[in-house]
Amino acid sequence: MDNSFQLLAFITLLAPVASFITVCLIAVPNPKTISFISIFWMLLSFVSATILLIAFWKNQPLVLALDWFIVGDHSFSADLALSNRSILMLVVVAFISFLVHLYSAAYMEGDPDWRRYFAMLGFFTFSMQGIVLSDNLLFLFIFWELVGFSSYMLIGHWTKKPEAGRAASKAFIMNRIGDAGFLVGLMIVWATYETFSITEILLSPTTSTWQSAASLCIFCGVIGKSAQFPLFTWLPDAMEGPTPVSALIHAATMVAAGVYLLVRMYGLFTEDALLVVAVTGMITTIIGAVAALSQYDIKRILAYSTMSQLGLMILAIGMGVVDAALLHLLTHAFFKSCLFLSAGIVIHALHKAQPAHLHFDVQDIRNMGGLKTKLPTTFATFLLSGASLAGVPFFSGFLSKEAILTALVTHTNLISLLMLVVIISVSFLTVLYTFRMIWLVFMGEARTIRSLTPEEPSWVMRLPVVILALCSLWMLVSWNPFDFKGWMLPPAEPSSYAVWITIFSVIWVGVAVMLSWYIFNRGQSKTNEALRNGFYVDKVYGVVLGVVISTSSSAVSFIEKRWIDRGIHAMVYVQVILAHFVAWVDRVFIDGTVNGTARLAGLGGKITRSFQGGNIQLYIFWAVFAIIIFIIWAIK
Amino acid sequence: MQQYLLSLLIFTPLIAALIALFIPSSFEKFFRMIALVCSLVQILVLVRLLISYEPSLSLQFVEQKPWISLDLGSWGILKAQYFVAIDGLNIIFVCLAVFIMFIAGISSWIINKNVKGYFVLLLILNAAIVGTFTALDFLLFYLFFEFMLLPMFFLIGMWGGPRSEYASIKFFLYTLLGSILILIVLIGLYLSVQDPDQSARVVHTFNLLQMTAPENFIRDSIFDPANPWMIGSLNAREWGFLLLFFGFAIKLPMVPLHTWLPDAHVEAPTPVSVVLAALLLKIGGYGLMRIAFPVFPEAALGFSWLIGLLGVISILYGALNAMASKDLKRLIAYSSVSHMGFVLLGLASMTTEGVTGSIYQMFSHGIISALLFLIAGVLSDRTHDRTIDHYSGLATKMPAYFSIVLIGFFASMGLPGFSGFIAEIMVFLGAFKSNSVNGLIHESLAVISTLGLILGAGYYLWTIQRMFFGKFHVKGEDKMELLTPLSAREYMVMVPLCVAAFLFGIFPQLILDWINPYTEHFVNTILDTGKRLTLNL
Amino acid sequence: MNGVTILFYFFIILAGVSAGAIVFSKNVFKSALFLLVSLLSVAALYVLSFAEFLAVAQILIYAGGILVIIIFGIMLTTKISGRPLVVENTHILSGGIAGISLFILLTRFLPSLPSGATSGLQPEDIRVIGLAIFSRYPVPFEVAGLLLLIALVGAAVVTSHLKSKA
Amino acid sequence: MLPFHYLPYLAAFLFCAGLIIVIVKRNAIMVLLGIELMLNASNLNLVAFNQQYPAELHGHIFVLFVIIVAVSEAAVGLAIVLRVYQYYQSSVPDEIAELKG
Amino acid sequence: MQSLNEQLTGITESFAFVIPELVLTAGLIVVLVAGLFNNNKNKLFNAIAFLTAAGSFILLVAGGLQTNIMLFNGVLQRDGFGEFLMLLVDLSVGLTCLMSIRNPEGRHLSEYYVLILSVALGCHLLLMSTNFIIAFLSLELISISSYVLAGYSFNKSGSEGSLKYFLFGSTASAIMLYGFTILYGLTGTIDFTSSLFFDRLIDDPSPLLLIGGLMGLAGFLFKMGAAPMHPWAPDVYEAAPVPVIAFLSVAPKLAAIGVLTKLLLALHLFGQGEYDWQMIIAAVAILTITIGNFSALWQKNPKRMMAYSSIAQSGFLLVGVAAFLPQGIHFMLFYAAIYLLMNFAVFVYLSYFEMHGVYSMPSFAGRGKRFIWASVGLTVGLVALTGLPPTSGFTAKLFIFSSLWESYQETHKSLLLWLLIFGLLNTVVSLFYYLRIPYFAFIKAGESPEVEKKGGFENFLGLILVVLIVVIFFIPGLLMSLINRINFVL
Repeated sequence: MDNSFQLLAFITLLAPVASFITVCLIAVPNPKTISFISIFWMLLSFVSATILLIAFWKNQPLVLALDWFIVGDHSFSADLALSNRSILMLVVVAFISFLVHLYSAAYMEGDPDWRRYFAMLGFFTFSMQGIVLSDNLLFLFIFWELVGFSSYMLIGHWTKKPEAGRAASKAFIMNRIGDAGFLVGLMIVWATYETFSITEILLSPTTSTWQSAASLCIFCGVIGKSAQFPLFTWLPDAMEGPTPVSALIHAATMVAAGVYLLVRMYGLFTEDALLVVAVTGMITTIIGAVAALSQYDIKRILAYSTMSQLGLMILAIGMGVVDAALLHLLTHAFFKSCLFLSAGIVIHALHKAQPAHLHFDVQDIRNMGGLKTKLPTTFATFLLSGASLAGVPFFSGFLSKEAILTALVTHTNLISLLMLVVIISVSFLTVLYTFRMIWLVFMGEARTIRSLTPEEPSWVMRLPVVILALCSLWMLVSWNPFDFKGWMLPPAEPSSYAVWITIFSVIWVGVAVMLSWYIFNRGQSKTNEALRNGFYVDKVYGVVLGVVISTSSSAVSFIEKRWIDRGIHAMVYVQVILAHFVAWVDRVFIDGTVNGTARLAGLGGKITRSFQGGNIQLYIFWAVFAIIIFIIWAIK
Repeated sequence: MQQYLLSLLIFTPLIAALIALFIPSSFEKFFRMIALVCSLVQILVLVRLLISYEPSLSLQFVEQKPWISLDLGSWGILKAQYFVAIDGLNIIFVCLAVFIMFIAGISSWIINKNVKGYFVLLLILNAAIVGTFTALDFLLFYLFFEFMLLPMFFLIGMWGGPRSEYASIKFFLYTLLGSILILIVLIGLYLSVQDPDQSARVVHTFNLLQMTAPENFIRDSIFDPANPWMIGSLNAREWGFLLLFFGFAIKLPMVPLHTWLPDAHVEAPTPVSVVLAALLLKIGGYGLMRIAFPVFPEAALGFSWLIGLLGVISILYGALNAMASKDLKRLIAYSSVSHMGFVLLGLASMTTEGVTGSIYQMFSHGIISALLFLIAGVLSDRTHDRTIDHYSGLATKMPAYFSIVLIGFFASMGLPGFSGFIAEIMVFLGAFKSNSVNGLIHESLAVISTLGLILGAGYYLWTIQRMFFGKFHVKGEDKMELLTPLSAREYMVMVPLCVAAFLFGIFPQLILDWINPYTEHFVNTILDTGKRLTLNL
Repeated sequence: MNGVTILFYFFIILAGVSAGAIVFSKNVFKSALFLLVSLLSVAALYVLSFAEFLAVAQILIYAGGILVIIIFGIMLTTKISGRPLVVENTHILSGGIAGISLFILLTRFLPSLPSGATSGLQPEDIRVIGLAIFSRYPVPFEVAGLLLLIALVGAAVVTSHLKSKA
Repeated sequence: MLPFHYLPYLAAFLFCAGLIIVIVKRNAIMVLLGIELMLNASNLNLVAFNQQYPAELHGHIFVLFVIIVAVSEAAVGLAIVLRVYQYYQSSVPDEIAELKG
Repeated sequence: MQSLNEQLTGITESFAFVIPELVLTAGLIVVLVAGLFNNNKNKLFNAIAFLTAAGSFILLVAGGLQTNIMLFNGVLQRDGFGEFLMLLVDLSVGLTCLMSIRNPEGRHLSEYYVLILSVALGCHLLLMSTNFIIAFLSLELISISSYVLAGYSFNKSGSEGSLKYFLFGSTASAIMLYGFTILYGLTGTIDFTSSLFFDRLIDDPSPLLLIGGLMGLAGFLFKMGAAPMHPWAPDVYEAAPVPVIAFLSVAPKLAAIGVLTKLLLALHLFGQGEYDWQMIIAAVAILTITIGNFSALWQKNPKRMMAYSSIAQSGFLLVGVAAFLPQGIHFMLFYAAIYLLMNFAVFVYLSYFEMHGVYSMPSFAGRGKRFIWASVGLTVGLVALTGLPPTSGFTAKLFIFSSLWESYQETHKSLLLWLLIFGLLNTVVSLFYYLRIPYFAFIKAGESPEVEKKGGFENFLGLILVVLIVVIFFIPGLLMSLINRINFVL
């Protein structure tokens, strides 16, 4: 039995590598063939992952021991951990990756660097699956970094765009900053436990201060990878990459890796560390939600939304709600990638329809509008997944959020109350920006693009989106649309709050939907004068919300742009200045000392030489003088 | 046959150089061929050697022939030997040397000025490098060590760039200064050490293995571990260690003794840069491990804080300087400074992980820096312009080159999957662990040095961003056409390096198998002997 | 203090004064004459020190030989008609420092010489000197001869080319 | 008994005077004079010291050889001075200084 | 006191032991007389001089360097130490003759060889002297011949160099003589190896010993070209013909260091004296090495540079003496032998380059490729002077500093450690100027005028020397075993 698990795990893990290698090495000029090959490998990976899941489900966790290398008497292993969680994640990654490959085959058509794209996509999938499977922190760290690398390559895929390069570098460096922390965590773990095996680490009882330090350091890695405060600014910028990449990496998988790591290492985290985690998640989720409201770029809205949702998950983990967070991670993976891919279709369609003379930003939602009729399938998928994001009942997002809320309500301390309030308000904001987006993109009148006739793309692109949209429904989690305890979560003790929370959630979402309807409908359609005047409360809400939200969001965005980004820029500047200064010191002092010494030696030479003016009598004088000095020195 | 393999390895290039010397200088092709043939012969010999190499503590392929045996009257007998052997430390350096010289030989085909002289010097350099790595007699080591200087001086000076004169002299002076420091200790050591095998008369020996045993020191000699002299506030053994340390650190190079390196690299022709970065720098680290640490273990332990500190300073300082560099080769040179800082940090920790990391780092840096200099060479050979800001958008023009650059740069910044990662992570683990295991260096050193990783990513990515992203453009209009795709020869030299960097990143055990017994023994010996000697004082 | 002692002091002072006069004299010719006086005074001191043979040699070779050569040289190198026989001083400070400090140093420590224990030296027996030269010191004697020969050859070489060039 | 112990002082004086002449005078011939004076001082020393060691006449014999050397030196020296004079029309060492670093 | 008869017997018996010197004298006279008949046969005179030197050399070798005997009633002393240096002197005479085979401007008349042979003879005598008189006389013999030889280019600068050499040399010998007289006054003997000398100085330590000793050493330091008596060297070297400076930079230097060693050991009084001569000589060595190396830095004329180099090398020779150990003296002899080879190698090549119109450092530019063998040979010579492997210059430096180290171990004098460090660091400085010629020759671009290549003989001679330099590095036993046979009693 173990052997077959092992085989399946290897097939799942290595099929993407095979994709990477074949795409890299086999010189096929035809892009179609390349995409076909890589899609095939992904399918294989997905299928074997699914078989593994079915076969393994509810088995005891299993560690596949693999020795990697030995230093001294320490062995560094490359163990793989098979558990429900990891295999579930594996399936999700393989599945979304497969769909994204499929989607990309159409989306990236005509791109000159076709091969590099698919190669890196395969490589990314491999790395991500590595993170999911590995049972060794060092091994995990390796995939962790590799994921960052492939993210770099994919963000910077369009090398002709300088911004792409900048965004890619930014993403990688910010990840590196987090990873440096992670690395320190690794050092601490090594020095404390002398092993990297996660299973062993979690089993060993240590409560030293090192444990807090180690967990916080590992959390640094999470902050970088999952775009948490304060290292989140790379994520919106990373939208410079191709949209399928954003869907795969910056929505579904890579950024979720941080959350997954937290879940994985949860046992290591001490109370204090968890508090830090929760507060970080809280800050991030607020910033993300507010910022998403003020964006015009469709992908950036989604990026901030992702950030916010990730913050939510991390907050939940910080509060000890691990399973619910993981559930939200899964549902989020589906609906957010669906949103991205749908947005990609919109962009793609607009880009194709865009006439050569008329150049506008195809990602700006102010330029869109009224696409409902032109792109009906996309509208439907967007609506479905958007609803899931907003937490509308009958969608997966509703259930997973409810799971978090339910778990939080059972806690009764002050902090969890605060967190509860935060989550509730954030989910309100989520509804707001989701509907704002849907409204501006699909509803109303076509604005800039009135004359354009964007068309739905081929089924190759639509199929994955539709599949993902279907996955945003409640069935993914459980058969009962109001009970999150489906097949994934272990049955918990029944909570008396659960029903109330469900009801509250439904009402709350409903209020939010209605409010947003008002705001954005009124804001964009100026025809209905009476209606606007009729609702003074509306007006007040509008003003209050308008002022509060727009000010605060612009303030946050300002802060982000001005302070955090600027701060990092400033850090970069300081660093560059420091570097120049050091270079100057190097040139002038250290080098200068050497040159100076040479010069001094030369000077010494000149002095000794000046005794040699060619005048023999002076020579004699110096000689005699030296003898006299010698005599005096020796006599003393 | 087997017992002459090492000599064959050392003397093949010398014989080749001798043959080349007698060929008229108009046969330019011939010199390339003879260098190639020589490298191939060396590779064959090396393969033969590796087949019979067994990873263990014992010396293998030992050749021990009397060389100098001078009767010094009342002082006894001075004995130097032709003593070469392979053990767990130098096996990988010998492999590296043969491999890199092969690469350098092929990439030297671009040299078209005074080809004969160039290849003769390169072959001599080859012999000297292999000799340095295999010699176990201090005098022999020193001979080969110094023997490298002059060929290198001329290679930089005669075939280098516009400021090559300055650079070559600077190189020579710095390294000679280092070797003088070593020479002082060499004199003191051989006078203090006697061969234990001969008891009839005092036999002063240069045998490095015998120098490492404290009981071989003559009683009350200056370096006598039982009773070393005080000179100023330090004892003679500490002085001896410091002299050796700084002597080798110049070669390494270590901040603040590194300034020869950027100049030498910037001015040297590409293959020479490759040899310089990949092999000559390693001799510094090799010397520390072969001589400075084992001979003066207690001083080494006593100064480990200094070594670690200087290592960290080198890491950060080199990285910051790399960031400020406008010249691609200078950037790579400073990155070398940064990377070699890890060697010091790992050594200072004196843990199995740290020392393994140091050795691995040297090996890995040998491969990666060679690749990086070849990368820089591709541009400078085409346009003679290495200023980073003068290029943009190269990725679209030279996609294959871009891929290799990515491999090189990411390998150098320690991306997992490449050999540099294994090395650096081992150094980090060792350095951090050190305080709790043997209390040599503080954890903060390891933590601070992780900044080096961030900075490393910073300067490499910034460079990629400036040179490869955006619209294709090269300053100087006529230079746009010069950027032709990579030639087959360039592939031939760079791809093996990429593969090697990758291979040893994925399968570190390939190398660790060889060095594991050695490092473990090394660490234990240094710690044990060092502590014992410290207690004696 | 008898007459001989007075003579002794007189010659000491004469030798010293004339040597000092050379230092301060600006005329080459006069300097040469002062040197002659000094050398003769020293010769007289030799006589008083029971070294008659040396005194004779001093007068003959130094005063006679060397000084003649020098005066000859002065005449050859200084155009008597054109330029006066004046000699300038240079590096006075350096010369003064070197000379005076050396003198102070010497006189400071000269008293530590083993002094005046015996003075059994008798009026010189030339035979003793002759015997010593040919029994004890034949080698220096031969070398001195060779030295003179070489000096001759050397001077000839130097001046012979002089003629051909000049 | 004559105060022979004053002779070394005279010798020292002569020597230093000779040295000053050698350094100070701007004429090669004067320098020669100075050297002769220095040699003479040594001679005087030898004679004076020989008073202390009357058993053997080392000092006196030494003086003889010194005189011979002085003669040879003077001969060769003057020859050289004459040669220089031919080239430089000068016997001033200051002016004969073309050779310098 | 021996009887007259005994003395005369001693003299007649002594002649059997000075045959090399007699051969030299005879050769000298034959050349001189031959020159009287026809003074234009350079080759003939050269051959005679060469054979004379060779004869003396062979006789010395045949003697086996084993003698240790007092000759001529204690006036001369012949020992292995001196004989080894004599060998080197004879070797340098032979090499100088080989370098002088070419006879530009018909310079090399019989007198030239007479003077060279007289220098050699003077060196021999100096190395045998135990006695102030003979030391002074033989030193003067060397000096007077050297003054004339220094002017042998017979031009303006030659005469200037000659004059400077003469003025400085005469002053130096006057100072030395004065020092000797003081030593005589202190001891009552002119034999500095005698027990009387030792006893008197032990009994009656006086500061005058220091003054007299230093002034006495000054003359030898002058001959060695060591500080502070070095300033004549550059001017003389610049002006004189190359074979002459090659000769003058070796033979008198080695003779002087030989006798200096003996005198120093006598003054040192086996370490029982009041004054520490080891410190003094170490200070002199530091000064010499430093002045030599630093002054050489900016020289443009290769001959002038070599002058400073030879000053610095004197300093290194003195290091061997400063160790005050039997082994140090042995190593000093080793160094002396290597120094001879290195110096002659460099000068042979310099004369080769002068033949092709290269007189200054910058004019070496671009010559490296045209005169590849000569340039490489010159480079090896210069590298050997620097003291880098794989040349025996390194071995020599290693040995000489080893002895210093050992001496430091025995005496704990920190000045010796400073000398060690300073001396070795000076090697780095010396590299600056030693590498200038190869630097110009190989690295500096410059056009090399098409000149007819000549001087194959010089090239060959240089090659032999260079090969020797390298071979001795690998097999130092060749030379060291010879030196080890010398039984030198301190």
